[in-house]
Amino acid sequence: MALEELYREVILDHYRNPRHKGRLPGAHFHAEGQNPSCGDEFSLDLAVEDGVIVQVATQGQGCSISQASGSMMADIIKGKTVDQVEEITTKFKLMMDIEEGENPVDPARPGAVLGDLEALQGVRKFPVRIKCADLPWATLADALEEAKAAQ
Amino acid sequence: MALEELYREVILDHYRNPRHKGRLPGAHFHAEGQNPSCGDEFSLDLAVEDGVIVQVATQGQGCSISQASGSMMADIIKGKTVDQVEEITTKFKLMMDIEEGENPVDPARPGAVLGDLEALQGVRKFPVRIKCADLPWATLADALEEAKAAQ
Amino acid sequence: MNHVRADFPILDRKVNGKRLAYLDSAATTQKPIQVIEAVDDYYRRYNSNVHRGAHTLADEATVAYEGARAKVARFIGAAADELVFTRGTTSSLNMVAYGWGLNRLSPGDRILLTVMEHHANIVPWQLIARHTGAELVYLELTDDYRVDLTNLDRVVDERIKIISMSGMSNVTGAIGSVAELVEVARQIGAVSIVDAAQSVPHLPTDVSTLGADLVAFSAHKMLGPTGIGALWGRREILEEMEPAEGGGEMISDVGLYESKWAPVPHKFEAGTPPIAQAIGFGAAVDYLDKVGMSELRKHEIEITQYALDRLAEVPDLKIVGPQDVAVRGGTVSFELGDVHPHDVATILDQEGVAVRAGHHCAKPLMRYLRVPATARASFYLYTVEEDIDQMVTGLYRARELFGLA
Amino acid sequence: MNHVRADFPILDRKVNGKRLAYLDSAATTQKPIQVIEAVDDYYRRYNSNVHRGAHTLADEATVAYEGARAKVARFIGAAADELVFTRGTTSSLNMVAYGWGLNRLSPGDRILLTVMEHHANIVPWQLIARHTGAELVYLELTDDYRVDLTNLDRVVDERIKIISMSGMSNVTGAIGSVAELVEVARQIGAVSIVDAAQSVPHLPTDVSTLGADLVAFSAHKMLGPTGIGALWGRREILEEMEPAEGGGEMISDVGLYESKWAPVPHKFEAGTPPIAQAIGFGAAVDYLDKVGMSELRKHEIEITQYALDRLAEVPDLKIVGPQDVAVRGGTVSFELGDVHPHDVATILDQEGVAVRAGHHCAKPLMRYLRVPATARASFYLYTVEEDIDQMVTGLYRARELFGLA
Ligand SMILES: Cc1ncc(COP(=O)(O)O)c(C=O)c1O
Ligand SMILES: Cc1ncc(COP(=O)(O)O)c(C=O)c1O
Repeated sequence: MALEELYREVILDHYRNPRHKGRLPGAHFHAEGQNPSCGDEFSLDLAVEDGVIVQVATQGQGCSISQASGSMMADIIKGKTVDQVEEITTKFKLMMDIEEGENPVDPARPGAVLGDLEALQGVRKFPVRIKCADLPWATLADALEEAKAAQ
Repeated sequence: MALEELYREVILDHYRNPRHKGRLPGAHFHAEGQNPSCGDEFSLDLAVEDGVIVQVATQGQGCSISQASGSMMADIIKGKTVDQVEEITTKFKLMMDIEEGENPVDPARPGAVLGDLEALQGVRKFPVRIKCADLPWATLADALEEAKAAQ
Repeated sequence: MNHVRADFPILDRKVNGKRLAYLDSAATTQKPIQVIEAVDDYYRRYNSNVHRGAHTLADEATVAYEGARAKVARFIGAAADELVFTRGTTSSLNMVAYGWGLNRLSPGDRILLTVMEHHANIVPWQLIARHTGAELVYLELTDDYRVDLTNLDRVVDERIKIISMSGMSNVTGAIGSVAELVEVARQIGAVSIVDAAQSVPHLPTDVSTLGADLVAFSAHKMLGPTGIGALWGRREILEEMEPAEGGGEMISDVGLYESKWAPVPHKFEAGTPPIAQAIGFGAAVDYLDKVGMSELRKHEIEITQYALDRLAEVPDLKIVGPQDVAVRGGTVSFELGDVHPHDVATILDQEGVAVRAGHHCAKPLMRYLRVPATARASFYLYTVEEDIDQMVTGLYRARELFGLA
Repeated sequence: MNHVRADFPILDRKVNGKRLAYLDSAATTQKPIQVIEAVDDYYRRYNSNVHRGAHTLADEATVAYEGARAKVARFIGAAADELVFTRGTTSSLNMVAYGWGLNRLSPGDRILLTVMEHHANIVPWQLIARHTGAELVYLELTDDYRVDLTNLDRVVDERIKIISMSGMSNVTGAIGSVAELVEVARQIGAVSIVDAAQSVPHLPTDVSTLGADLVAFSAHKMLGPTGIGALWGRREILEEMEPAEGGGEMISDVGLYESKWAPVPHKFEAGTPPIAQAIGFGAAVDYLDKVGMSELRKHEIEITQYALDRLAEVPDLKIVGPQDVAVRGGTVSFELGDVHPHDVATILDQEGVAVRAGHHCAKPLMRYLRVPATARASFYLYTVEEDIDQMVTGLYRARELFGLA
């Protein structure tokens, strides 16, 4: 049961057909993330214009969870403002219980606005895999830090 | 009981009044021994003429057993030939069960020829202290090795 | 070998509601009660610091500690005073790198490794190379995952001062080419070192015929406790080596500005040693002696053959390692179609099967093989066919979940 | 504090037919069943290698191992990621010597120590001094066995790059002058290191107010297992420090010729760590937390006062250490007339009393005090007046055997 919830079709689809894959030749911001404990890797290029993420490209290697999470993330942040992206990040982390520890998920179902990403909720039953789902988001945070510093 | 056998009067006497104490200005051979596990020290000067130990001097610092053993040793080896001294060493080690492991003491009572040294038999009931009694003899072996190499 | 399982309490455990199939012995083995109780008994009955003691407990602890040294030494055909207790293979190799390499290597000298080494046999040499100006040189592999010895003369010359090699790969299971490389070392006067973390636990080992100068291994990979390992060395080498750490127990005298070292092996054992762990290590080799290392090897060959046969049935599964059980141990890495090894491990875990996934601390090897990660099942004397069957069932489940069926 | 004794199985033991009076806690302490069972439970129920695991046992072991890190850190008022698990105080100090000293000291630089240091806080610095050309400088002692701070300005100047000092002497029991020397270090920009092997177990310690940069201690001296200790460091210092050992777990990437380190504290934990021991260490600090470190200190002051009073009755007995319990811990060294300490220990052992005799790994201190050796009785939370009484009885027996009566 739990496994079926973890490996939903939409996750396998993003894993096998990652969106926005590649490098962005004229990227403004770049960050790389690594999960030393399992070896998963994720890299992110962002082009930001007037506070809006106009282009995204990702590369990675790793399990279905980390790669699907990255692909979905790329999908959802493209075209959003940096502020909106930060809000999404918060909602995502809330949904995944990341750093929220004992807190229950927001009663307002933050997942609802996350589209495909909501499929990652199944990961919550596999605490060791949460860091897989989080890898692209940690990388995104690094890139956004760069972006904000550049402002 | 065992303690009384360990700390016999003759041992305490040698401990408190070590014979042949000091350095030998014109010594032919010199060796120093140390028991790193307890810090006991023993040093030995020998003057050897025509294969006979004509002079002995010892210095040391340590427990009653190691110092008494050294004093008694100095007493007994003085005036003996190197060969005789090696025989005495063998008998002493036999008496103390040193390196003989499981072997019983020689039925011929090797201790009988060892004079005062026989008093050290009480140490055999205190296996950790045997290395104390052995320290001067190990030092003697080093000095004799030198002596034989010089021949 | 089935009879040994009763000695391992953990094997009765259920994981995720399923029978535990522990297939992660290359990472660390499980412990028999004989080992657990030896440690327990020490703490309950005669716990004390060793060596400097003039009381009964200290004496009992010292006798047990030194007795364990004698047992572990005998287990590999060595003399007790050539056996240094360390914190594990990693510490043993670092001890050699710092104690020998740091003091004797100069710019232009070379250290020969193979690309199948574990990080523990790479990173210390990188550190020493940086300190001394020496260079690292690597042997590559054959198509069958073994060390490629065909062009040795292209790489080997007198500049090589150290050859350090794995006795068995913890990724592919391939047995190293120790005899051949030891001979090369002999010819050019280099020091030969075996990372035996995976070989001493699984292959009968006799250092008196092996020919190597130094051999490093870990207790926790051979039924023993965590926190302890060993470094065996030929006496002359150990005497030449400088101690890596300074402190109590390793000295014969300490002055304010200078000190003298204690004789080998104590020179390398600074500070309070892992006493309980040494005693447990002794109990572990007692256990292995009782089983018999040739019996153990025979069992591992059988179970590995069974595993290779069963895994061959699974579609899309590729073994990363030799197929011939004669040249390999019971550590089997594999890939399953495009299912990531981490996902394989998660799915198997739901079936009670414990395998490891990732780079297995051998990133250079993974890059060389162009495999980002593998799933790895590894066996020991307590592994039975049922464990393998359970894994294969799990692998079919993975295929199903990933739509490969 | 009497109620704790039931938790220590060994205290029920008879030695030479007598009740065991274990007065050797400065060498190593006894272990409560809570610690013994935590280790046991790990091996029986969830033994597995940590960190790289994608299966349930590996996860449980990792959570327990990292949980233990958090507990030990909290015990000294630190953050978990500033706490490195090491093999003990000796390893911790060597780690600092190699990881910081070796890379940052130059000829002419000075390392300030005190003459009351344990070999573990002398020999590593001698090794580093030899490698770097730095010099050692020592502070001496007052007549009351405390660090003499009167002529500090004669010794202290900017050439001093490291001040490393004992938190409490394992020979005299004197509490170190940590606060004062940390302040000196701050003024001249030196790194301050505390050998807390004897202070963390006995004195409430809060690194957040202590001011020192690095603090080293051992589990086995505070109810924990052998084979593990800790190094706490301020984050910036740990980040500046190079790893002493290379291997698995401490890297973020390994190439053939170069590697990148993992973040602090993992950078310093090469290889399979002492997992069972860390878990036992966690249980030990849980136990000490439950007892309360101020309660413990209060008990030790009382029992030490009792011991000093009773020992004062014994003719020809001379205490080697401070008389004032406010500036000392429960480690009492003494001489008894001309009876050699080793003989004292043997005689006491026949009475069931375990004390240590010798130089206590502090030869420079012994030479400074002109004492070749001492007998040493050392206390902990389980020490009771009956233990002291038994020792005093034994001391009278020693007097009698040596004809001092
Ligand atoms: C003051 C002091 N420093 C360092 C040490 C060394 O500790 P360990 O032997 O646990 O490494 C000890 C104990 O032996 C000690 O008492
Ligand atoms: C081949 C090999 N070498 C070295 C090591 C390192 O051993 P340890 O982690 O016990 O130090 C391992 C195990 O992790 C290994 O498999």
